[in-house]
Amino acid sequence: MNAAVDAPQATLFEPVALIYGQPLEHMPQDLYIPPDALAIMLDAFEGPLDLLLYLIRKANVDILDIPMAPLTRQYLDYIESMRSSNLELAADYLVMAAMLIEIKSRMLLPRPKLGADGEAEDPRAELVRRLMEYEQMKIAGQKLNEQPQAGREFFWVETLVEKSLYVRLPEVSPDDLKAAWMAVLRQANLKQHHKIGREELSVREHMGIILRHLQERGGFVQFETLFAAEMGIPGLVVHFLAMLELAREKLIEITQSEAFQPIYVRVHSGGTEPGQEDS
Amino acid sequence: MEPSQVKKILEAALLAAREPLTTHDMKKMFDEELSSDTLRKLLDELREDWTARPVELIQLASGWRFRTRAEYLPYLERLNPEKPPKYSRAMLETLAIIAYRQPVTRGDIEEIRGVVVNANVVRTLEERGWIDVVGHRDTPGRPALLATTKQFLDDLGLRSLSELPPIEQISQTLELNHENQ
Amino acid sequence: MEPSQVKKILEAALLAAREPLTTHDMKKMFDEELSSDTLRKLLDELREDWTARPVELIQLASGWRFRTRAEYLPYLERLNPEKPPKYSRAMLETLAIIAYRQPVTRGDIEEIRGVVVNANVVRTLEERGWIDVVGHRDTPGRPALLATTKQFLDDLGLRSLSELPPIEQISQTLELNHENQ
Repeated sequence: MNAAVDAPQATLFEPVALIYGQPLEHMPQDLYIPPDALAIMLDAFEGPLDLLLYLIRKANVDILDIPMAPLTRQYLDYIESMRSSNLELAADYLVMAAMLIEIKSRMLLPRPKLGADGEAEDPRAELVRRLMEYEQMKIAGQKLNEQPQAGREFFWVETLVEKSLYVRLPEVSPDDLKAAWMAVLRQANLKQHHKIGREELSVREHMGIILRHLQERGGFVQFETLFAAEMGIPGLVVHFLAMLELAREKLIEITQSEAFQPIYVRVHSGGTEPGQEDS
Repeated sequence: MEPSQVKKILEAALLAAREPLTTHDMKKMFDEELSSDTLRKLLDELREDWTARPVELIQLASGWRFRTRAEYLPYLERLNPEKPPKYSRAMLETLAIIAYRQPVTRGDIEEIRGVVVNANVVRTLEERGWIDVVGHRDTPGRPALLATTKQFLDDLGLRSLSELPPIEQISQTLELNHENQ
Repeated sequence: MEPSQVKKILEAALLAAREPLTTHDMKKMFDEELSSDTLRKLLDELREDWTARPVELIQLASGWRFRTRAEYLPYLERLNPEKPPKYSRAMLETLAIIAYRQPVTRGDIEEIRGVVVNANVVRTLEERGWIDVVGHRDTPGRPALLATTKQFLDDLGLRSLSELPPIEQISQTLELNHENQ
């Protein structure tokens, strides 16, 4: 294959490279390169492998049977014109140039006889492997770029969560209350005065029930209405004790005009009796 | 473009939007002029379409957005649980006194705790529905008598006050502690 | 709880989630044990329910999430005037090498690309959360081994690396050719 000898002179520019007799004066169609911008052309390639691959694909030669002489010459022409334009050329390009020259010279030597594995090593094998691996990754990169991407081809759904619409209230357990009560006792040293057992607690609950009942009925009810058979005997007893306790604490009054007349229970409203103390 | 298609585009945009969308934003998506009336009608339709779903379309000051309905927030909360809030010591002690000594006045509570009862504490417990006024003590000023409610028992998982940890045992523990001291 | 109610809660959570929800996350929302089979069935039903709608439920590397369907992009794009950043060829090639050849060191990437790896390229990919260091190769200098993350797969709408576009098997041609020689 002949190189530059027959090539027509470029009309405006010196060809930057020649591939199989064709001057590479037009920059790749698929890359936007202003006419005289070598620097930009340099940017257009991702490195020596990319440039080599471009030259090979452009010349449409079999990557597995690369004609080393013209390829090396064109590659060297290319980087020479870069250097003569005083462009800063990455060292990688020069390393590649050395590698190409080495392969080319080894191609001129007689092939070694069959190796241990029964196969002669092609001096181009390593270069071909690298070119193909690189091309594979270059294509893979393009394919990845075509893959739909969040924020570019599609968007995640994200409805508004207004946390303030759900107010979480503190939780209290019976044990918290026990602990708080113990703290109160410890502080006030009230343990002597407040030995209150389970039964008395029930009585206090029923005191509340009676007061509530009275409140709902205008503070005045007939004694019998406070008791319902379904409370069961223990319930009735506790309820009765609660009523007596309320009377003792002067929170209610129990009245009967005369014997066998209805008994009334009402919220204590009379004057405070002398000597009464807060319990 | 079919109104149904316009509605789908609006739906997609509103579901994906990180910020409320203004009607101006929404109109921008279409080549054809979309009148404000039509847009409004479609948004109302969308809102209707979503009534039975767990997300609702709402109009905020800054535009329209889909929002998770409040009743689903407790479940969502479990995905990123925050530390549950806690009541102050004053709150718990006041509640304990009301629970164990009911019915009591504020004066009783102050006497037992030895400090003035903060009005906020009582109000918070009332607002939570855990205590209420069951009467008034017949002393000067007729102070309100506070007691715990059924709601309080329900929320603490108790059937009655007698299921509160018995304080007789506590007193014993306390005495033991004192003896050890 | 009724399955229909469970489904609504799942729907609410998936529509609101800031990231993909794992099945583990989803189960956490319920008091009752939700079997993996039941959950899977409900998720499939949900996906069905949304087929005619402008958003779709998809399964990703790190869980499930709703996204807008591709055909709505032309409209939604107009809401975000600033275009997403375009990746350089260096970036895409580096990403491809990490994705398809992982785990790899910078040296491996340089070997394949034939040029020095720009530190910015790796940093940008790390900042995007698409790659990270998964270990160190036991060679002098102990170079970091880079691999892609779940986030990378999520952002590409994929469940696993096996769903990446297949790469052409050029090397096989090489083998054949050698045999022919």
